[in-house]
Amino acid sequence: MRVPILKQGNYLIASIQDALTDTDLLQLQEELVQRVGAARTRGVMIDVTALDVMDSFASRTLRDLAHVIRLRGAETVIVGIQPEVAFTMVQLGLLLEGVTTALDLEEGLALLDQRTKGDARCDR
Amino acid sequence: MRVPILKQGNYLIASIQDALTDTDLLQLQEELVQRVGAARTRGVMIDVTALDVMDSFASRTLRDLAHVIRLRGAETVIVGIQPEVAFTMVQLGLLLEGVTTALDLEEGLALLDQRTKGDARCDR
Amino acid sequence: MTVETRVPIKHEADIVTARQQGRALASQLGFSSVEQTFIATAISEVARNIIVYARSGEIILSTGQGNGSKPGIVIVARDEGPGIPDVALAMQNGYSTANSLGLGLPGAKRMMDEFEIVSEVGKGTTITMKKWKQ
Amino acid sequence: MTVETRVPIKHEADIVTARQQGRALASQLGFSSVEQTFIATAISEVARNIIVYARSGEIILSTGQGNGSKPGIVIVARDEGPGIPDVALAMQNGYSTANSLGLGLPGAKRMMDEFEIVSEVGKGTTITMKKWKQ
Ligand SMILES: Nc1ncnc2c1ncn2[C@@H]1O[C@H](COP(=O)(O)OP(=O)(O)O)[C@@H](O)[C@H]1O
Ligand SMILES: Nc1ncnc2c1ncn2[C@@H]1O[C@H](COP(=O)(O)OP(=O)(O)O)[C@@H](O)[C@H]1O
Repeated sequence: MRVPILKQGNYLIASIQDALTDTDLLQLQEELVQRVGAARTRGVMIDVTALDVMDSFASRTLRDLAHVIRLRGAETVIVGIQPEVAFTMVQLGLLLEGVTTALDLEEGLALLDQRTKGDARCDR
Repeated sequence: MRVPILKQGNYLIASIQDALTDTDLLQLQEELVQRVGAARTRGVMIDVTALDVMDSFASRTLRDLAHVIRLRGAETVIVGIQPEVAFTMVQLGLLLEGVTTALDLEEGLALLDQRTKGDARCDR
Repeated sequence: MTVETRVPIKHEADIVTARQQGRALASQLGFSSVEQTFIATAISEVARNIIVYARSGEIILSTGQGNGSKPGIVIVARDEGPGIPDVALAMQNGYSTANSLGLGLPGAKRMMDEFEIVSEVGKGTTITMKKWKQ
Repeated sequence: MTVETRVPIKHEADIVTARQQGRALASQLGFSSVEQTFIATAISEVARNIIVYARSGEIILSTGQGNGSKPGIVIVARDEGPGIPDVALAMQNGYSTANSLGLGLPGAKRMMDEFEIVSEVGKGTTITMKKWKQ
């Protein structure tokens, strides 16, 4: 597994360190989905600061991952999408619909704290 | 830079004062995206009250801007679309899909407060 | 009354000038504020197309009379750019050779009462748009 | 200066290599960081298509000159896979034979200034993409 996943309180934090292959991404997805169940996780944060490209495959995988995790009862926040990457994604129509985003780990944690405090759930 | 951008608490407020050229709009986009990161902004409000025309280029740029800012982890609210302008946009099929709008600055601020307080952070 | 205003379209800022002049004339002619906005927006679309596709050209604003001698506004957008090979295709919602929205021409048409494109590849494009007072 | 880099595309990891090489060349040529990202992303899309649809092929990166001798990057993605029966269809947003997003080819086109597909069923596909410095 190329992406380290830390457990911090009720949260899982995956910090992508380097460019990922498609298989790495799918593995990350699988591992996170499993661990959400095993670890009674309420929130998942994925730090993509290190990704200098988010193409259609990566966007779709992250979006699907967030949706699967929601179905498993936890929130996902994607943090650290770089400005150039965000521009490119929007040009491509890769909008991560229904996925929560935050600037960085700190903002992401604050957001997860809010959203996992009971009444803060998005349906889609 | 032709559009003044104020920082107020966690928000950036861009008040368009006058008709903008296409380049002015692209500059606004770039500046806002940069400042969202630098200023740890959670919400952006763009006041378009002064725009008497929103053609396909302006609509597209504002829509993309809101999407990019969301990927960077902040909310955007567009306020002050004039009735005639709104009417024209709908006739043209320019619907600002996935973008939050409000009547004026006051409503916009209230909306940002709600949406950045965790319980309503999903766009779609 | 014969009013004719020529707005050269060479720089981006001319798009703004053209639509402002168009709105002023429409207002003078007594068009409602929604109609003025329709007219200004249609002008904005064709003026931008001149800049993007032909680099330069002009927009000529004048008054005219429709059926039943209704007064109205006549807008001519002319350029000597590359022309449009397939006008029917260019008029389709969403068709764009520039990866933009492709809503400009069909949108401008929807804003106006009459809309005509004459275009020849290698020669240029002339768009004539008219709107009559109701 | 003539630079030509060939990146064989056989394994998934080659997708990453190709886009990293493309970004490096784009950076060397002085493209902005947004443009570098556009270029790297376009390469990623066409490289993945080689793996998914043709299993193997190659990406050739080089420099070139556009109109008015603007310097730029030229990317050729070649494979001897099954080819694309209807290129216009494949270029449509959302069209995919693999149940994926179908945004790769139209997206790559949007990232670049020039984009051309030559494909023959049973023979293979060659995509040539160019981007010039502004
Ligand atoms: N003045 C012009 N000269 C040459 N081609 C033009 C001109 N105006 C429009 N076109 C062509 O018509 C297409 C559709 O125009 P439009 O509906 O305004 O959409 P967009 O400008 O967003 O592409 C353009 O992409 C372009 O190919
Ligand atoms: N190199 C290739 N060889 C054969 N077919 C291809 C190739 N690249 C793309 N295609 C075809 O074009 C379609 C659209 O490609 P694309 O827009 O990248 O979307 P996606 O890969 O998500 O399906 C693919 O589904 C496939 O049928």
